[in-house]
Amino acid sequence: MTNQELYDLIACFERSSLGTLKLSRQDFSIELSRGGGTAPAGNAPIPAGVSAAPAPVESPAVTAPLVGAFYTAPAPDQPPFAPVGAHIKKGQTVCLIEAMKMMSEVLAPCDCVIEAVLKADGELAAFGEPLLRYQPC
Amino acid sequence: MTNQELYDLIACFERSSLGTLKLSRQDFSIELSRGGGTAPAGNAPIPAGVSAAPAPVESPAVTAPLVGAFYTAPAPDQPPFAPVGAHIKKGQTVCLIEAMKMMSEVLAPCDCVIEAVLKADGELAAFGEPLLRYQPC
Amino acid sequence: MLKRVLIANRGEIALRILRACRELDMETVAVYSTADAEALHVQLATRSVCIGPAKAAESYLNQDALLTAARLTGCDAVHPGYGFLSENADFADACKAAGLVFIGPSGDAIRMAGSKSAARDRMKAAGVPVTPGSEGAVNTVEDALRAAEAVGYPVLLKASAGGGGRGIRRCNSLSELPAAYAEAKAEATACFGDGEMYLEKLVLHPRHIEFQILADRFGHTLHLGDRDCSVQRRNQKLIEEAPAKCLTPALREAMGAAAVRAAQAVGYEGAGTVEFLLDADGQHFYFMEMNTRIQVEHGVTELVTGVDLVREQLRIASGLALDFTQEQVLMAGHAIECRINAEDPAKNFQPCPGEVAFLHFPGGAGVRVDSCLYQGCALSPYYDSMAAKLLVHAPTRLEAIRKMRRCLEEFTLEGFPTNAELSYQILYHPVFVRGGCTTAFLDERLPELLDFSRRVAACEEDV
Amino acid sequence: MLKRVLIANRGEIALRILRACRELDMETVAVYSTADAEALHVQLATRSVCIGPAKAAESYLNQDALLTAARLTGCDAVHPGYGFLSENADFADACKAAGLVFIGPSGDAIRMAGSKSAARDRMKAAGVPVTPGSEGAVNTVEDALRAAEAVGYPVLLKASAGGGGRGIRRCNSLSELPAAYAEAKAEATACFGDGEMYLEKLVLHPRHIEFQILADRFGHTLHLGDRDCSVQRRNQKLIEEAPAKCLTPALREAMGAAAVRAAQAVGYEGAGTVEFLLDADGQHFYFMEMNTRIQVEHGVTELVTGVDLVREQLRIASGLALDFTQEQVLMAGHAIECRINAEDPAKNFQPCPGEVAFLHFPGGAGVRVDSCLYQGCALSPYYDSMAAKLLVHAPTRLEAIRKMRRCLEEFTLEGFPTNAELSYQILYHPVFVRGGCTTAFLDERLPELLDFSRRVAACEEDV
Repeated sequence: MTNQELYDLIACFERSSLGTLKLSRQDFSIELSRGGGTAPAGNAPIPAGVSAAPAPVESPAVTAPLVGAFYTAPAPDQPPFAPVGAHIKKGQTVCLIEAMKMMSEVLAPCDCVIEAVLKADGELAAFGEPLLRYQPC
Repeated sequence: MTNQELYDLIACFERSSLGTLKLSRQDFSIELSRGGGTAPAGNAPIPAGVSAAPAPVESPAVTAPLVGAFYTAPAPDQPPFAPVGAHIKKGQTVCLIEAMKMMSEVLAPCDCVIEAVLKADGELAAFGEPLLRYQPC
Repeated sequence: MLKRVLIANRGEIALRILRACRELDMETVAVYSTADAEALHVQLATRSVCIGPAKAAESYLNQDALLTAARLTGCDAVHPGYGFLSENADFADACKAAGLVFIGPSGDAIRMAGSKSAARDRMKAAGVPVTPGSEGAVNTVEDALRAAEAVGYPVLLKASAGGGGRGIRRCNSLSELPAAYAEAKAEATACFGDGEMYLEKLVLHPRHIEFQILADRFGHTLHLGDRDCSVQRRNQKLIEEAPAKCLTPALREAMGAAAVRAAQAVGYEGAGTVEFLLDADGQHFYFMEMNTRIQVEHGVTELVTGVDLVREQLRIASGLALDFTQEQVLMAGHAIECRINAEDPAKNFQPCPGEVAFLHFPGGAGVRVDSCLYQGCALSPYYDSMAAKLLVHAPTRLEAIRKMRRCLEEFTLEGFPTNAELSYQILYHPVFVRGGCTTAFLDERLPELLDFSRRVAACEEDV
Repeated sequence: MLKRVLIANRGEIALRILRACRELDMETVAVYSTADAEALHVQLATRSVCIGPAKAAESYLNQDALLTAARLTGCDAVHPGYGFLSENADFADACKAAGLVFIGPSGDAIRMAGSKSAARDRMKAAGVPVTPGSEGAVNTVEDALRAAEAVGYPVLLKASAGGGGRGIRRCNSLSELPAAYAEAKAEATACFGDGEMYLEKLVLHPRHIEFQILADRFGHTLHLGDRDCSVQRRNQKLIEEAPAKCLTPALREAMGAAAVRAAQAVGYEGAGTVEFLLDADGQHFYFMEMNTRIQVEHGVTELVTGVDLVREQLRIASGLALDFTQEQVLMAGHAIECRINAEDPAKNFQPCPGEVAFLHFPGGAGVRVDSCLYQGCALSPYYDSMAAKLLVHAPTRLEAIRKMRRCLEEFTLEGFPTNAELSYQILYHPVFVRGGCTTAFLDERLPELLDFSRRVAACEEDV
C-alpha cells in the first residue's frame, strides 16, 4: 500500500460511520479507530514504508524550473547570489539556470537563510531537481 | 484484495445491518465493527494466513494413492464397494484404482459412513485427488 | 562511430533504441518526464535526465529542454524515435545547428515529404505512381467537375495545406461535388488559412502496403521489402505483416523500385517508409505518403530480412556506408506483429491506463517481444496506450498465424484491459487467414468480432 | 499427424514441447508432481494430471504412472523431453507396447548408443573416428602397457560397462599404469559386477563440438550443423554457441558427414546429437557419444538454421518425411545461449531454489528466452536448478557476444542468486572473445572470474 493509498483509506474511514477498522495484509497491517485520541493499547504494527518516529525533517528546497546548467553566480568572476548562510529576501535571485544560451533566474520563494547548495557550479540540473536548501525566516 | 474492493467491502458493510465483520484470506485479513468507537478487546490484528472464524469444515476424503482409472465396484456387473450412505469398517475396500492393468484396492482409513462419491466410474483419478468423502464414526 | 546518444522519446521505442546503442557500445542518455521516472529504459540508460512535467508539450516536445540535456550530458547525437519530434523538420535543423547529429533525414527532406501536395508533384516527376487526380490545384467548381469526370467517381477533394483529416471531402457523384467543394474550401481556409484545393480519385477497398527504405550518405538507397498494414481501425494499425501476401514477385519489384525512387526524390538519408495504396484489383498502386522515421512496425521487416534497422540508423548517422546491396537483401519466412494496447474494445476502445499487476510475455522459438512494461510498473495516462508489441517469425504465413495465436494465448496481463482478445479473434477470422483484409476490414467486421469475443467470455463464465 | 501428446517432463522443456504442439494444433497433456502444481505449462496444457509426489522416482520417472495417464487421457504419443526417461530404452519400448508413439528413436537405437564400448566399436566400423586405443578389452596389465605404448601417454583406462565417471583412471606415464589398472578394475568389478577394461588415448585440452541430427523413417538422415559447448564446469555446459568458431568449412563438412554416419549406424530416428572431442590441434576429432534426445542447447541450432527442431520431432513421430535436404540446411549468423541456473557460484555453485520475487527477461531484436518462470512462482528444490535459457542471434559472433552482454545486463531476477554474473564475466574474458575456450577453460579460470565478480560487487557497494 502506497502512502497515497493509506491516506485515501483514512479519508474513506473518516467519511464512513465505522467505529474501528483493522486490516492485515501479507506485509502490512493497520488499525483505525474513531475519535477520542486514545490509541489502542499495545500498538498496531507500523505499516510498511511508514516511519513510526517523525522523519528527520528536510528543509525545503528551491527546485529547477527547467532542465539546464546550474550557475551560482551571474559570471565566473562574480560572487555567488546565495552562498550558504546568506539571508535572502523573497523574490531575490538565488541562482541561474541556463538552457539554450538563455539564462533563467531562480527566485527565493520567501525570506530565508541558505542552508546548502546542492549542485556544483555549471552542473546539469534536471527538471524539478533540488538546487538549494533553505530555512524560512 | 485491491483497494477498490476494500472500499466496496466497507460500503457493503455500511449498507448492511451487521455489527462486526471479520474476514480472513490466505494473505489478507480484515475486521470491521460499527460505530461507537469501541474496539473489540484484546485484539491484535489477525496474522496473515490464520483464519479468524472456523472455516466451513469439509468432510475428510479418501485420496488416490496413484494415478489411474477409478472404479467403484470389483466388476461392471457387481455392486459398488462403498455407495453413499454405506457403513464401512476401517481397512475395508472402498474403491479400486487401475494402472497398467494392475488393480490397487483403496482402503478405508477408519470406520466411517460414505458421504459422497466424487468421481464417475472409470474416470481418471490424479495422484492425491479426493475420491470419496466420509464421516468417521 | 557516435559515442553517446540522447534518446528523445519514451516507451518501447526508447528501450528499442537503447538496446541498439548498447549493442554498438554507444552510451545512452534517457530523458523523461516526471510521469516516466520509473520507466524501464530510464533505469537502464547510462544516464537519465528529467526534462519536464508529464505534459508532452513541456517535456518530450520541448526542444529547448532536449537540446540542453543533450549538450550538458555530452551527447553527440539525438535519436527521435517515432511520434513526438521525429518528423519535425525544425527540430532536425535545430539539432544540426547545435552540433548534434539528428538520427534521421535532413530537415529539408522531412519538409518535402511532409507537404502533401508538394510530395505528390515530386513523386509524379520521379515516376512514382500517384492517385489519378487534378493537375495541380482546382481553383473553381468547374475545374473540379472536369477533373472528377476525367478520373471517375468517387473522388476526394483535399486541401493542399491539409492534414489530420481536415479540409477533405468525399464525393460519390457529380451532384455531390459543388456543395462538397464549398464546404471543404471553407474548412481549409478556416483551419490552414489557405483554401487551395486539389482532387484525387478515391481508391476503394485498398490495401495499405509500405516499403522499408534505408539510405546512407553515399548515395546508396535500398528497400528492405514490404509490409501489409491493412488491419487498421480508424487509420490506427493493429496487425502488420511482412511480406504482403497479395504481392506477386513482379509487383513487389515494381513497388520496391518506386519506393526507392520516392526516397531518392527527397534526398533521403536513414530509415524511412514509403506507403502505398494497392487497388482492390491487386495490380495498381499509388504513392500515399513517406514517413521519415523508424516505424512502430519495423520489427516485422527485421524478422524477415535479418537486418537490425535501428542499428543501421545508428551506423548511417555515424557516417558509415551500408555494407550490403539491394541484391543481398533477402526475405525469409513470414513475420506478424500484434500491437497490444491498453484499451477496451468493448467500450469503444477507451484507453485504460493502470498498474501492471501481473505480467507474462510469450517466449520460445520465433517469438520477439518489444515492450517497456514490467510487473508493478504503471502505464501512464499521459501518452499513447501501446503496452507491447508481440512479433512472431515462421517459415510460412500460416505457421506464423498459428504461432501468434499461441503467443496471444500465453500472454497474460492483469491490471487493465487490452485489445489482445480482439487480435486473437482476427487471427481466426477467415478473411484474415485467407490474406484478404483491406483497410476496410476491421471497421466493417468489428461488430462481428466483438460479438464473438462476448460469446467466448460468456461461455467461459458458464464453465 | 499426432492428435494429443503427453509431455513426460517438466520445466522449460515441457513448455517448449507444449508450444511446438500448440503450433501444430496438437493437444497436450501435462503431467506433474505435487511440487509442480503451479507450473506454467501445467496451466497452459489442454489437460493436466498430477502423477505423483515431488520425488522424481515416484512421478517423472514413474513409467506406470506416465503410461496410465497417457492411456486414460487419450494420448497417442509421449514426448520425453531431456533427462528423466528420455534415454531410457525400456520406457521407449513400453510406450510402443502400450500403443503410444515414443517421440524419439527406438529402444534398440537408444540401447546401442548408450553402451559405451559397443557404440565405440560400431562407430569404428562405420568409419567414424574414435579416440585411438586398445582393440577391444585389455585383459592384463601387459596388454594395457602395450596398448598405451602404441597410442602414447597420457591414456585413460575405462571400464567397458562404465558410466558416471566410475571405473576410470588417468595414467600419465608407464610407471603409473600398473597400479591404476588394478584400482580401476577393482572399482569396475565392485560397481558394475564386470571388471573388463579398455584403454583410450586421453585428448588434452579438447573442445566439445557436437552435431545436431534429424532422421526420419524414410532413410533421410541430415545434420543441422555444429555447436561448440566447450564452456563447461565439471561437464555441465554453461554457454553454447552455433556455429563453432574453430571449424574450417572442410572440417565442418567432414565432421557433419561423420555425425550422419554415426546416426545411421544405430538406425536413428528423430532428433539426436553426436558429440565429438576436437583435439587441441584443431584438426583431429573423435566420437565421444551420441545423445538420443532433444538437447538443452538445441535452440542455438534453431536460431542459425531457422529449423524448429521440436516441430520436426513431432512431424517425424507423426510419420512424415523431412521436407528439406542436407543442401537446403543453411546456417546464417551466430547464436549463443547462456543457461541461467539458480545457484551461487561464490558458494561452490550451491543450488539456491526459492521464490521469484521480481522477474524481467530481456527482449527485442534477436533475443529468445526459454523459461518456465513467472513472477511469484517457486523454483523447486526437488529438480535441477535451471531457471532460464537466454539465447541471442546476430549476423556475426562478436555482435552476438555484445547482444548477450546487453541481455545479461537487462535480465533481472530477485528471490535467489543465479550464475548470470559469472556468464557476464565470461562474455568479457579475452579467451572467450577470441573463441579460444577448451573444456578446461572454465574450471581453470573460475578463480579469476569469481575474483573479478567480487571486485565488481565491491565497487558497486562503494558507489
